[in-house]
Amino acid sequence: MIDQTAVVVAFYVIAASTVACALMVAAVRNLVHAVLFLVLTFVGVAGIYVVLSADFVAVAQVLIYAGAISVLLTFAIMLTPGADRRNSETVYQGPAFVLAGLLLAVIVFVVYDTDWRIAGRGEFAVTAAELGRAFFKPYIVPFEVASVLLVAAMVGAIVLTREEADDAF
Amino acid sequence: MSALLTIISRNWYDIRDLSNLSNAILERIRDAGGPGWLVYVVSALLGAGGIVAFIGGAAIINIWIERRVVGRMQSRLGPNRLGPFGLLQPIADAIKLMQKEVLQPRVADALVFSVAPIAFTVPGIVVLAVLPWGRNMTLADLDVGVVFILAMSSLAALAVFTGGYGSNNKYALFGAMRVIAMLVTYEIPSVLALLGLVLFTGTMNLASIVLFQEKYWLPLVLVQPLPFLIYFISSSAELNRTPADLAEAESEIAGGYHVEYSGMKFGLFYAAELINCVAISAIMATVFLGGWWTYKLDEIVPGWMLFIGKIYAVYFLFVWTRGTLPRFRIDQLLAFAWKWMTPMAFINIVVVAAEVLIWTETGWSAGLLLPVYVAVNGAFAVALIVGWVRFMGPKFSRFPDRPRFYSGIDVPSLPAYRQPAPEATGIGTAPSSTGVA
Amino acid sequence: MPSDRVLATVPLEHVLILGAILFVVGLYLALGKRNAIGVLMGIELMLNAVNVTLLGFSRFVVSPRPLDGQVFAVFIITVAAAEAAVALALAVAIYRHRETVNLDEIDLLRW
Amino acid sequence: MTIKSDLIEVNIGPQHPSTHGVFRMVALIDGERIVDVKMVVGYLHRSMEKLAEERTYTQNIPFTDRMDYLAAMTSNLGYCLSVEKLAGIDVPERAQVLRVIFAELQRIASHCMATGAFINDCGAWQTPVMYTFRDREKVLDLFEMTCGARITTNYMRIGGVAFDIPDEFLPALDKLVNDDLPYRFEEYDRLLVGNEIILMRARDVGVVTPEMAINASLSGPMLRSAGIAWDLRKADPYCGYDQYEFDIPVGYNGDAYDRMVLRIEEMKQSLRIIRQAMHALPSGPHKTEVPLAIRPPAGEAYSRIESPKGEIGFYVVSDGGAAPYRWHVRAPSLINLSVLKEMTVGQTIADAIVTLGSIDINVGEVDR
Repeated sequence: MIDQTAVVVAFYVIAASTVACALMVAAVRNLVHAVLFLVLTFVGVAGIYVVLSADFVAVAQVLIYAGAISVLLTFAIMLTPGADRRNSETVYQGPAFVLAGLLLAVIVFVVYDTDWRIAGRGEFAVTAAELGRAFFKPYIVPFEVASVLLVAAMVGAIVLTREEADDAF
Repeated sequence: MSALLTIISRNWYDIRDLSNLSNAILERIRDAGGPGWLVYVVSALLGAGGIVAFIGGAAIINIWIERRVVGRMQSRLGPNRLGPFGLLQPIADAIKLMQKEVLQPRVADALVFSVAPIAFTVPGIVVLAVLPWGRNMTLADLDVGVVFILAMSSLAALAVFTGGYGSNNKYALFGAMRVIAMLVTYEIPSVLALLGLVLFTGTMNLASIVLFQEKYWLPLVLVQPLPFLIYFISSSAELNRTPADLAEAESEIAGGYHVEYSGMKFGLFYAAELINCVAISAIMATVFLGGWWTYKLDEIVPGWMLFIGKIYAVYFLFVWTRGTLPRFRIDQLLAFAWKWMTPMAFINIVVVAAEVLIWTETGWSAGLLLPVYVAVNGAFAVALIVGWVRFMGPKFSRFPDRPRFYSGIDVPSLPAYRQPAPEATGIGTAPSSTGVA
Repeated sequence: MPSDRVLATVPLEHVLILGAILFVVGLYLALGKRNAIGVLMGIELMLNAVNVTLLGFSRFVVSPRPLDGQVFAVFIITVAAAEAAVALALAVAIYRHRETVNLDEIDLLRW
Repeated sequence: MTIKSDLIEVNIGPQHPSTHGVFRMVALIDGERIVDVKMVVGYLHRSMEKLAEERTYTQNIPFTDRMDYLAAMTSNLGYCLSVEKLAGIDVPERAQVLRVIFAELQRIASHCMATGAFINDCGAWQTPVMYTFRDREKVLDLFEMTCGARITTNYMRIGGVAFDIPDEFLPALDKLVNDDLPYRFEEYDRLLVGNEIILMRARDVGVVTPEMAINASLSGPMLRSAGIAWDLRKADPYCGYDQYEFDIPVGYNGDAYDRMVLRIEEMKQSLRIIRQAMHALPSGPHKTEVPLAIRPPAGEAYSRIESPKGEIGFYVVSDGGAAPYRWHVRAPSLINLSVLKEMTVGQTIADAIVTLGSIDINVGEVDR
């Protein structure tokens, strides 16, 4: 069994590095660097998921976010070659900063003010199989809707980026 | 013989199952009053140490195997001077690489440039940690092992992009862009190929997949031949190996993503490529070839040795394709994934789902169903491939393969050249003789 | 809670605060960045933050079906993937017409 | 409505694995597609044509070795023919046949190299090139047996050949052309001709139309792949090529694949010629005795032969002295290269490399 101290230490280490990477996404001046830091953030978040004993979600996170979405972002950056890649801010930077700070304050207040009904639960034993059952029993309709959504998104993306067939590569 | 096996089993010197050894060591620590965290750390280090040792050896051995095997295929000897059978040659190469100066272009993106080789190495090593090396020999027994290995193999390609982008070199950028396009494309068939297996075995745990094969005495390659091929091809694309080594494409873009790397940074790329190759071979050996299980053989020969043997059997396939096939063009490779492998994998999943449904709903015995499935799936794979080649394959038949033979000179009159001839596009007359060499 | 009992894991509050920090960083990116792709990165980060929160709840809070948080997380990942694909396609399509993906230059509400 | 992107200028060469030496191709590319190509030659220029004006006719023969260093015999031969034509020297019958044998052996060696390197450009990991090198080595062994050198043979002499063949040559040649090479060429057929990946890579890539070929005065496999049956061994026979029976393989399509297959077929035809020449080898002197410093009468001569790369022509002008007044080489590599831009614009980089490989240039000959 995993030592409890190890989990706690891992959580704080991963959390700190994740937050640092997330801040770097906002701070770096190069959009490609920002994407790479975002990948690190995604991997860190996956680590957090593991600590929260959600191994399937964690692996799905790495596969989809770090593997696919970051590649999509890179693709989009490369497909917009003439665009600005400085990762700069608009005039709304200040208001956004203030708003973000306020929101953080509110959330922290709410988090500490609320009485969470903590269940002294151990780790989930097998999540993947349980998740599968959840998808196909109570959540079958959302599951199917999600697949429809994915198909729609796929078709939509193809339609949006389709070129006329004059110079098919 | 069997008496001997009974005697040694479950003892630390039973090398058929190295977990006995590690358990013995941990027991010793615990008996000596070692603290709990020490046991924890040592148990992690034992497994990790074993895997890292294997990787270190494999990186050396693989270079040697690749060079010797390809050398044989190319009717030459390969390295055979240094050490027995030239086994020390890779070590000499590594020493040479370490001595070389690590150059870094002034315009390179320093951080990205340095991180890329490391990021490229890690996923391959991590994948080896979740594989079942023997009956109880899994370092990290993940329930979602199959998804984990897919996630990790997608990260390696991202590292390749990082290196190519960070080099700030045009050729490297070509490699980077190619690898991104290939990653987006080849992720899909490889996921779909393994999805069929997961459906069939009903588990994503790699150790359970091996146990499934042990239970039914059936290496899954027999029941899933098409996913084996699809996964093999798409992973050779992800591994940058000929015929899909477009990201480095020596003859086109002069090394692609690692064109600017030198010294041990390049060495790391080179070694990591081999490690990733071993990782993919190990995955294929686990899920398709039965991992450590080999009928009754694994009761006598240590399972992990059989597993390593299977890894190298698959690795030989990679070397073989590399030694024999030319490279695709990038658009052909992508079209191959989208138009051939993805639809085939989809059809395969439907078939597997139907088979699993028949199995679970009718409750017929596995002994009856599985041979039928093996036959059906084998025939189905052949039919699908033949059908696709027939209907989707490139149509080269309009061009004759062979040239014509003329016994004398024959220069046609051309419109732009001698006289205006309205339909003088036909070149030459009928061949005057068919030459025989 | 008796003092001799080992704390199960980190407290829920810390998980939630981690989620909150990631969320506000994402919010800042989404509101403040000029490049549409940067904004999209912020949105992805926000979705991740929500996932952290959901998984934290799923892990800690009393519930008849504790795994529902993970189910929701998987749905969010699905939606995020779809959203990323469409949004990036939009960015590329806009770039084709306008040769820019800077959001402060694409404010005409037309192509 | 395509994505507008900056065009990137990429230097393919002079240091590039697939430019066959120090040829440089400055490609302007849009993504992976080539928009414009500028060819830069001259990195290997050694001003041979000028240097030759300071040396006697015989001393110039080694220069020809170093032009097309993959086909030194044919370069030697072309030069010697031009001087013989200028000075009116007769060549003994035995030397004629020996010249044919060595020229055809050289054609096999050069085409082996071209085929292997071409498949390497297609991306094979050295395997075909190793196979073809193995066979080229056997041919070079025969060269070494005869004249002591393998690459820069310097074997042809004005008035004949430098040395008569040794006793063990004919058995070795017999073994080579009757036992080894026919089997090897069948092996190439099985490995390369009809290979799907090579078809995909090389079909319709680097197409030369007959108009293009004639207008640019292409020659050799480039011309024949475009469907024009033209071979100087038939059109303007030299060294008694009209006595031998062989066919000209001609392609249909003018693409890189046709050129590769043509080369393999030409090697088979060369075997045919060598077999006939072996049996027709007369006895007699191998060389007409000519003075060391030949002084041909003032005048000029142009002789052309079918080298592996195409028509290699030597134009020699004499003012009656011991050194040529002017020496000019019509290098097939350079002239075949001149259509590279037309062939590659619009292709991807990968196809451009395949196209360049299929032309089979030799930079030593391009730059001279």
